[in-house]
Amino acid sequence: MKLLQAKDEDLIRLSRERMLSLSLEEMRRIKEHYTKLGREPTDLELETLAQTWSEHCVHKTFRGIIDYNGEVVDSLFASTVARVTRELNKAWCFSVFKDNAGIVDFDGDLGVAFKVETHNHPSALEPFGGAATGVGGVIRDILGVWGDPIANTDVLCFGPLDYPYEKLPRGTKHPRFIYSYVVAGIGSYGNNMGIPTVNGAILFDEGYVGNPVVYCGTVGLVRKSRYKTRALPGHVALLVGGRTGRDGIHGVTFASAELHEESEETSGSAVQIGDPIMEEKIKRGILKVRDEGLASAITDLGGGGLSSAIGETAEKSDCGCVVHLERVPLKHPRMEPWEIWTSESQERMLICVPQENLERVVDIFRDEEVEATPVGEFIPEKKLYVYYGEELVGELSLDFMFRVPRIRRKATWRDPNLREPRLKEPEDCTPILLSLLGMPNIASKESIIRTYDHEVKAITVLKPLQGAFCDGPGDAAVLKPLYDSWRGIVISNGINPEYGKIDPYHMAASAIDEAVRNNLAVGGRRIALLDNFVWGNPEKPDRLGGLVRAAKACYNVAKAYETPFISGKDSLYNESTLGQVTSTILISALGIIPDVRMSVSMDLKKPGNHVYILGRTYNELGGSHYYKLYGHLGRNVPRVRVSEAKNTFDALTRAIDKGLVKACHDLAEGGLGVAAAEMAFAGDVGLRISLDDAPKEEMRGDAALFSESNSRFLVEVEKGMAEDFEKVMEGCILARVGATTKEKKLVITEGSKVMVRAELSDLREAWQRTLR
Amino acid sequence: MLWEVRIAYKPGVQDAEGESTLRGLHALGFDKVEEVKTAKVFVIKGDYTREEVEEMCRRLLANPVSQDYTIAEVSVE
Amino acid sequence: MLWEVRIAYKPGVQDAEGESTLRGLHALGFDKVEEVKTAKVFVIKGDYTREEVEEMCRRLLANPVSQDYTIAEVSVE
Amino acid sequence: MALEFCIFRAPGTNCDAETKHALEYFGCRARVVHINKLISGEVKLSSFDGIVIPGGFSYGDHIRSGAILGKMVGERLKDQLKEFSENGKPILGICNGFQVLVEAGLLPAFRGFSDVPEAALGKNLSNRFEDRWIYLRNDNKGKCVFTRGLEILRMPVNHGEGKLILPQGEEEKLYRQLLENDQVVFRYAKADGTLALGEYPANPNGSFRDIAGICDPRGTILGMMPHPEKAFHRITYPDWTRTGLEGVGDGYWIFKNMVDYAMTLI
Ligand SMILES: Nc1ncnc2c1ncn2[C@@H]1O[C@H](COP(=O)(O)OP(=O)(O)O)[C@@H](O)[C@H]1O
Ligand SMILES: [Mg+2]
Repeated sequence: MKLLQAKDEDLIRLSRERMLSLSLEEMRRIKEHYTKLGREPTDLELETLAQTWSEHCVHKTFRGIIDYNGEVVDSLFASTVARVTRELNKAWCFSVFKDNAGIVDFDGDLGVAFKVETHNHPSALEPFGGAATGVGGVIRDILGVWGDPIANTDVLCFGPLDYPYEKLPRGTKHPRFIYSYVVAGIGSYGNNMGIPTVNGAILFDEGYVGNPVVYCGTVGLVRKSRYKTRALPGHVALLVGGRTGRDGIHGVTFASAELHEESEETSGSAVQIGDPIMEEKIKRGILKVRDEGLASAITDLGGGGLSSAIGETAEKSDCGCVVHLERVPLKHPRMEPWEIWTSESQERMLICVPQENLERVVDIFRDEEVEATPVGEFIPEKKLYVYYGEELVGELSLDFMFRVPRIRRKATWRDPNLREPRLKEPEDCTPILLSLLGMPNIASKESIIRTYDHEVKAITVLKPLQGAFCDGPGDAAVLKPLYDSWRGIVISNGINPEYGKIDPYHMAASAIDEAVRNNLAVGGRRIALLDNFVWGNPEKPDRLGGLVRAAKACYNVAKAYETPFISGKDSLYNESTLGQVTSTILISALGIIPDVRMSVSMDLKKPGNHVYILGRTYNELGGSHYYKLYGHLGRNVPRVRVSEAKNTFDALTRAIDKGLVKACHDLAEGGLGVAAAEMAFAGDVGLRISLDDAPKEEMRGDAALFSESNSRFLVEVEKGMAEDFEKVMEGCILARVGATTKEKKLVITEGSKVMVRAELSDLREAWQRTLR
Repeated sequence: MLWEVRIAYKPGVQDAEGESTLRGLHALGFDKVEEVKTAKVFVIKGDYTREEVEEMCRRLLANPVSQDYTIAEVSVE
Repeated sequence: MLWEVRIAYKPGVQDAEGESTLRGLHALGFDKVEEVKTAKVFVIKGDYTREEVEEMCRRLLANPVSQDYTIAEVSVE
Repeated sequence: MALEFCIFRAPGTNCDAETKHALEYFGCRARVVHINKLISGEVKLSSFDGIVIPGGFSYGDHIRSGAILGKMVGERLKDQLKEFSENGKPILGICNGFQVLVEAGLLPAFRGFSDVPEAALGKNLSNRFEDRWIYLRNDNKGKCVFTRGLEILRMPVNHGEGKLILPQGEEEKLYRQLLENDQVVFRYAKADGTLALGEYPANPNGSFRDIAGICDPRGTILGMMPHPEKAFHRITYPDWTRTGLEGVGDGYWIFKNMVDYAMTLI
């Protein structure tokens, strides 16, 4: 590498030609460092720095300095997401942000780990492999905290399935192609590994045509006393799992750049298919090593491969490492040392083992038919010495490597100046409700959900599909991971990219509210959150402005809800020839329930019961599906009113604990109308609702019916229990709005006007038809 | 017309099924097998040109990023 | 030596994958496709005779109840 | 003396933990043993009182579901298994385990263990993996030791290849033979016990004559696609919030029968 004499243009060219995705400042910094050392960097060193400093690995934007509309934000991460956790300071947060996954207490020595990742660019190019390795990768994050992976979630965003072929730019795959192969890839990995996929969502929007979004999450059980994270000098760096190949080189830098027409050709090496059975074997070995207490630290090989895994482990352990790349078992002969060092081949883990345990550990993996190869040894000096045979191919000071240059970026936010549409007041809302139920974002995802095994392990006690015919849309999954305890884990998510088109602040606020209320609806509490941003190029101030707004909402709402963030991720540079991705934040929620027998499903249970609405309905149709049905976006996006909401939430949990809640469903896409229909057809029980008494702002009936205001629930209460229920709910905004009926119909009235009257079977059919 | 489309992973892309087949053959004593690769074949009956079959590959059957496909016309038996 | 084993469903055995591919092609507008059949190919590298490869088929690669196999020797490229 | 069961595992087996739980629930011991340890002879089958081959994706279900493990079991453990079964000891194959038994030639085993498969479990008609709860009707007349006294059961299926296929042209003859030998055990049914008659989704995979499980002519080897270990406790039922938590799950009885029967052999 000729760097010392390079001019700025040369630095820029070098960064581009070698696909380093480094900026001029960063290249200069490297040049300066090596000028001081008085030598040129080796190609391995340069590649290592590119990986380590990539957006993907160090979240430059989130940790940088941002000028936002005149305000200076010093680390978005520290001042929003992490700040919530720091200020709430919950004793049950066992490990947050610092490791591969966040960990909270569960039961005695057991903790729960949770992580959600994105795998967007690989899924755009090779949807099956991209999605599968997305699942494989996040499972390794759980293995990387010594966790036993017990459940998966997936949230997927695609372009419209009926998108015209003619409009597709060259090199872009049709949404339908991506959809079917992504779904197949997710199912194949989870099913093969025997990890149930228990929760998720699928959304469609034009903004995902060029850049689909694939979120994969995994929940695992951790034994806190076996959570070993510090390698000591003298310990062996053991590489475990599949062989290292030329696949997945530059995955990280690829993820930190925009997609373009040639991505198909140039990023072929980033494409991988994945081998779930290999990972299953690795998992068995790791759990055994954990239980026998044989190792001192562990991490997965993800972005950056060995380079990150060894570098980060050494850095965290305050030591260095001597590495021998010629020992790494290869798939392809004749790989360059830097390729071996940065390859992102799947299904590999790094385990740090004291010498005296090495033989036993290698034996454990041999029994599982997994290769385990000592590739290095930790040393006291904080440096990496990377050898290939006799040759020193890289010598890196960890201090330099991990003193990542802080970037400074500009962010602006301008109100998009939207207007509320004026819709004609409908005579009859029944056809509208039927259409809403059939909209792809709302319609039943059963045809997909059933291709995922959600039963394996026999721990899923509240399943994604619920009710009399096991086909109603559940709000959250409940897991009972232990045979000898009723304690449960509750998994839910919240996402609504439509709101972000109006204001990312309210998108994030609403996503938190949705994730939390889905969790509460089934009986979850003590909720921890994960944030997951998918955004466009942060170097463009308008993109970044929205991101800042969303992050601010994360602080405000999560703080008020006392729901700390424990982990998260941001995936930026989601842009393609079709422009930027629809800015999207996914909030995943992890709650617990002391006794899973108290969990509540969303299906109505029997005729003759009362139905209540909790929370107030506002005239907030901005971003609603009702507007979308007519091609409008609107302006009045739903707000989160934290103190009103908190009241409702706490009271609902009390009512569930007293056994007063027979069914509960949160109000989300499609508002009261859709939620009522879903509860009724899922339970095969009729429902009659009057809007007259519902707590609400002054507004038209159709608006009240389809407004998507946050923090609301519909609740079924046993006939004789109304008084008890109302007592528990005292001080909350709620009203008894209806009753369950024998007649299998949904009837919604306002005053003397019948707004909706429909057979349950017609509602169900409308909901199921779209994606059958 | 009868078209035969054959789809295989590009060299360098992992073929897990090939690997487990190798493993299985070894376990049954065929230990001189050095490598197994798999491919999938679609035999498509229909009045289409080669270009159209190619489009089927691109739009549904294969992913050019990770897979190679070959198209052959076969005589109707 | 390089052997190519091709496994296909016996006539009369339902080819679910072929049928769903047919539906997929129809959905994309290739509605003149009349039928799709699938087969799987194993390319086996190893010093074996045709009889031995046949034995691999009988013992592992094909289930005689539902599948037929054909074996071809391919030249090493 | 506690009974001891052997649960096979191979790379990709993934229902071993819940299967072990089901057996241990009856106070039995259950050991999960890697197939390599059985093939090498490190662990011998003769010391066990019963075998379960659990669900999962052994060897990735490559080639065909259960094929690779099936051949390893069929070719490398055949003598041990023959002896095991001749002693009347029970063998249960669930889902992937059923596929393994068929590929190994241990089922249907019209005339004893066969060298080539006598049946196949083909791709589901839907060409998809399916996770759903279904109803089973026990159509066995009493030979199968796992299902005595059972009528209609509910449990999940979770598989992509579960359609039973008999050799073309001989189906009717072999079907009669299955009936004569009392080898038909479970059929897919509706909640009221009437047969699915091939109708989806009551019959989730298009299986021949709705058959979901068969036994060998002795009645001591049972293979079934649905998962009794996942319907062991009521809390895993998909609609327990409606139907309550009274009693045990239907899958319980299959393991109970297996254990009770194994008990009679010692
Ligand atoms: N891609 C998916 N994978 C797994 N489960 C899914 C997926 N999409 C939806 N689900 C499940 O289906 C149910 C209903 O989903 P959805 O209609 O998105 O509910 P909600 O409106 O509460 O977000 C939930 O239990 C959810 O976890
Ligand atoms: Mg919901």
